[in-house]
Amino acid sequence: MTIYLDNAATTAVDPRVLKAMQPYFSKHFGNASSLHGFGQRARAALEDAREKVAALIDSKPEEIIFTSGGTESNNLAIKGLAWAHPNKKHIIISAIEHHAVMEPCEWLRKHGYDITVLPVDSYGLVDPKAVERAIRPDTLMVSIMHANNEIGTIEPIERIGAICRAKDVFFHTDAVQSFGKIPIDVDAMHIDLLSASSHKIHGPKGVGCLYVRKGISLVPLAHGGGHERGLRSGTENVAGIVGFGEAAAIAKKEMAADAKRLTALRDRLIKETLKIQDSWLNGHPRQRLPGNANFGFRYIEGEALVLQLDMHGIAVSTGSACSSKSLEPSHVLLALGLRHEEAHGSLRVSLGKFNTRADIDALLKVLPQTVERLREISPFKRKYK
Amino acid sequence: MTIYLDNAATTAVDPRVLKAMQPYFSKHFGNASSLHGFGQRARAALEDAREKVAALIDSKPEEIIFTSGGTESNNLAIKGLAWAHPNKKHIIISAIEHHAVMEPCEWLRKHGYDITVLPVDSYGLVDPKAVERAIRPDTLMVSIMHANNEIGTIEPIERIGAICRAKDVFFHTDAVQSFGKIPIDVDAMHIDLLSASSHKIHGPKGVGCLYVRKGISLVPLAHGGGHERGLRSGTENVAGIVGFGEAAAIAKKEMAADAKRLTALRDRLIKETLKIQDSWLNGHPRQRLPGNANFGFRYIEGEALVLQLDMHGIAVSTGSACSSKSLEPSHVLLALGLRHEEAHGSLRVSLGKFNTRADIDALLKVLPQTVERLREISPFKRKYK
Amino acid sequence: MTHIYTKKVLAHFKHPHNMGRIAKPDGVGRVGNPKCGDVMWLYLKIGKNKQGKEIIKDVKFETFGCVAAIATSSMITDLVKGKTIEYALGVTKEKIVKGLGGLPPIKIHCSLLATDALHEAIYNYLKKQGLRVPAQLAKTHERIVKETKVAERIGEHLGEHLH
Amino acid sequence: MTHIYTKKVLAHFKHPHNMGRIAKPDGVGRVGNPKCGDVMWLYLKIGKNKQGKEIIKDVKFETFGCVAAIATSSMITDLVKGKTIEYALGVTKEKIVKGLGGLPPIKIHCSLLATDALHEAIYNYLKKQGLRVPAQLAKTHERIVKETKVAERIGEHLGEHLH
Ligand SMILES: Cc1ncc(COP(=O)(O)O)c(C=O)c1O
Ligand SMILES: Cc1ncc(COP(=O)(O)O)c(C=O)c1O
Repeated sequence: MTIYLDNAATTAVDPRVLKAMQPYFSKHFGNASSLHGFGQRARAALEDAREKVAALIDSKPEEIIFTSGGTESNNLAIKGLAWAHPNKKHIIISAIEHHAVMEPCEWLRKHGYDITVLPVDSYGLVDPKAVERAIRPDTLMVSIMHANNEIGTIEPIERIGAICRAKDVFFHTDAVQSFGKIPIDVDAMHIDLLSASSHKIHGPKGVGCLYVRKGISLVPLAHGGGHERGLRSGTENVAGIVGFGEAAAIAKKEMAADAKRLTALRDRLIKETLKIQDSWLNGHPRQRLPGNANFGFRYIEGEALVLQLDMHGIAVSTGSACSSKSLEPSHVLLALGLRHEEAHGSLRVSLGKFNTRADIDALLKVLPQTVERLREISPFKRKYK
Repeated sequence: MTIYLDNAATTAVDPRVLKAMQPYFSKHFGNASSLHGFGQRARAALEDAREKVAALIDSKPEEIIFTSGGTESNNLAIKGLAWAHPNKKHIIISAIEHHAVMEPCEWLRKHGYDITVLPVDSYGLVDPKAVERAIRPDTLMVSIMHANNEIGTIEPIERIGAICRAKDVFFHTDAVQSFGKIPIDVDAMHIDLLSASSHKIHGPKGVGCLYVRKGISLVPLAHGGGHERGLRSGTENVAGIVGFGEAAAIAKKEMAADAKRLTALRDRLIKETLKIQDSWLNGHPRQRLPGNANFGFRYIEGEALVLQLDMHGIAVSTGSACSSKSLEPSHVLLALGLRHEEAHGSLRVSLGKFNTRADIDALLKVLPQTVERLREISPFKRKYK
Repeated sequence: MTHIYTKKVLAHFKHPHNMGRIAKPDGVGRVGNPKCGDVMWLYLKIGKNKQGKEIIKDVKFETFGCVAAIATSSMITDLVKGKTIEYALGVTKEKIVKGLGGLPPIKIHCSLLATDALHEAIYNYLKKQGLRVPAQLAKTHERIVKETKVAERIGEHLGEHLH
Repeated sequence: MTHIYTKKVLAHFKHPHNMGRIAKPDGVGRVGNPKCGDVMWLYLKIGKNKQGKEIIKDVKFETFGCVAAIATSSMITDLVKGKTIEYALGVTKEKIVKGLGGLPPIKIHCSLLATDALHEAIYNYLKKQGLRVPAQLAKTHERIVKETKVAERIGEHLGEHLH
């Protein structure tokens, strides 16, 4: 059996979620815009899911816009807000945002926008005071992620949100990694727009949402039949949305207990892994997602480590240059101040609700020898011996 | 039991499709970008589905970009092409395009684009010569749908495609209704971009694709991790795409036989329905989708007809003003030259592969009395008696 | 199950109350909705109650329109049957919507069609009897006449004349 | 199953051939990939064949890099072991890629690292022996020296010096 420890990349659909989805494929398969029974049943299911998703972040259901995932939500938040408010052309983000925030901003930059990229400290924390200083009269929005997907660091978004509210600037947060994992309250945190994705919380892929605070206007990415209050046209993915709703409902119930259990597992994993020579932890030691651990190993390369572990039946990931579609190593690790070659040997272990202590033990059993083996191949091995 | 005759709105997922999807929710649930076995298995499934979808339109697999559905595909084709070729600012469409083509064009119009909307004849046919006349030196693209979603009329797109190719103008076709129903060959038809949607061919909702002829550059709607050759970022909806692929493979095998059978059912339905006094057929008598029939009934209103039939356990639809989110009746019916009040009483019956002769008979049994009953309520009834 | 229409709307639509025409009506209201092309005709039979006040003894309707148009037509007849004219003039579209347990926002205009038809029928009765037309009702009548041009055009196309 | 890597790449990665170092090498090539920071060291033991031609009697490598870097390292040692120097200089990156059954496009550069390391090792051997360096090889050496500055920086940070 293979052990899956890559829950930050995606998660297995919870059997309870799949069960909730099943009737909506071939039985209650109507188009939610249709007037007849099939359509009205689909519409009811959509609205039920909307309530469940809203409940997880303490928003009103009508403030939830269903999308195809986190990437679309981020694009809609950023471009949609930019198009709707063309008089303000300055956006503030952090250096460790996900590509799905970075790239839309880069694109806007080409179209005359000024993008301020705030640095982070060595733990990956954004300084709220730096946000405050960066806000200008022409600032449209601040987009700072809630928790980082690679290093798990949780940003002080309630403070950042308060600053944005005081300065009358829109605040968007990419909560794809935190949604359903740690508590979110859009009012208490002064969030105007929030992105979430179903497949990170044991829901199906291809569904996500954007929370849009009442009264905020956006220009849609997808124009058409006027679905989702005109902000996201296209026949709604009913089964997918039902699954997302169910996953959100389960998360609401089980989040606290899961977080507690996973934090303990994570801390054990960190403690044991750091016994390996020339290893370190990336990200904040405590202010991090319950399921996230990210290690650096000197003298070895991340992709090779991932594949070695895969050969041992353990699925993990890396922010290594060589694993991705570009040749650059993780911009997140570089932003922490790691050197190119330090960023090279990173290993992300991300736990999900289906992981057990046995999974951690299995990883801990093979990790030291795997690191060792790769160091054997490396020309730099003599240094550490 | 309820009889579903609204397959142009959406279709039931074929049990064979659902079966193909099942393993990709909780078992082979990996992120297709991941290096480990879970990820690589997901990637293999994606590429397999891409081949199946490509085979249905005789394209190369790498020319297929998976999206969240027909609406997104249309938006990506139109806006994506416009952004990538900003020097040409004229677009030609027909008066009967779907909202998912109309609305992106309307939006571009607000941003300085000139949109020519070509009229159609009383059957809903676009005149290829009119397309030719409308092309100008600054014409970026022509977007004419393959088959209309309301009246089923099939446009002469191979001739339109040939004209566009000769005039060196991009040709996009919204094939959401025709894909998998009638043959498509992107080369023979000179198609540069083609939109399709899974849920119209007994695949799951929330998946679609855009065919993009090799060498054509587009600017993505969703920027991010660079998925789908950088044209559509976001974690791929693996289960959904697998389902779409399976639906496409089934369509390829069964299209010819289904079309023949449905055409016969449709023609019987048309013949019998037109025996009702003051009724007529909207759209072309022969050059129409196998499963589509669209009727007009004088003196009554479409939404009321749909709900009455729903109470009889029959699911159909209307292009009536009152059924939609706007108060305007169907722009398609108006474009045929129907008057406001004639467009009011339309009924669309759209057959799918799971419909039988018994379904048609059931409709034919209740339709005359339902029409009669609504005419009873109408103040105009005395005229026709 | 959440339906775009409430159970009450669907019940009225399925079995409309007071549907049809009155042979020799004391008042007729014929209105068309300029927004969506719906048409409603409303017939009144007027009588007196024990206090000698004019009441709506009978009321019937004919409607060409959507589910909401038919349901609001049925609803208004329920609300005014047996009631005094004074009371009937006080029935608002809000009251109809409430009676139906709500309407989708885009359908609210249908309930205006129903009150308009009723007001027109009462106006028609008062005029025919040579009775005093309240100022408010006269104003409503003027607005409707203007708007009804659209409905008239529809009536012509359908082969009937509204007035 | 379609993997980003071919079966052959994965096999070489799993069990690299000729991994390690040679105690007293006749030639050493030390190169770094400026694009992604991979580093490869290649050791040669030179001998003579029956015809008296110089051959690569033994070859070993050490690599700091991704799966493709390790697999191409292993592959090139297979391709040149026992072969003449002349032959070895003719081994192209295309040949390595082909030998591995293909590489993902973005990983093609890894195969250049392998040929570079081999060329450097041969250059190092020829220089040490005072033998004639072919013009093409001299040019390759110059390019590598320039590029290797990056790798050197990496080596320093990792606590080793490349040269
Ligand atoms: C922080 C963050 N933002 C955005 C995304 C994109 O979400 P999706 O994969 O649903 O498009 C991800 C995951 O990939 C993420 O981790
Ligand atoms: C012709 C046509 N184009 C586009 C669409 C939109 O497709 P989707 O519902 O997948 O967004 C539809 C169906 O709704 C359609 O019939």
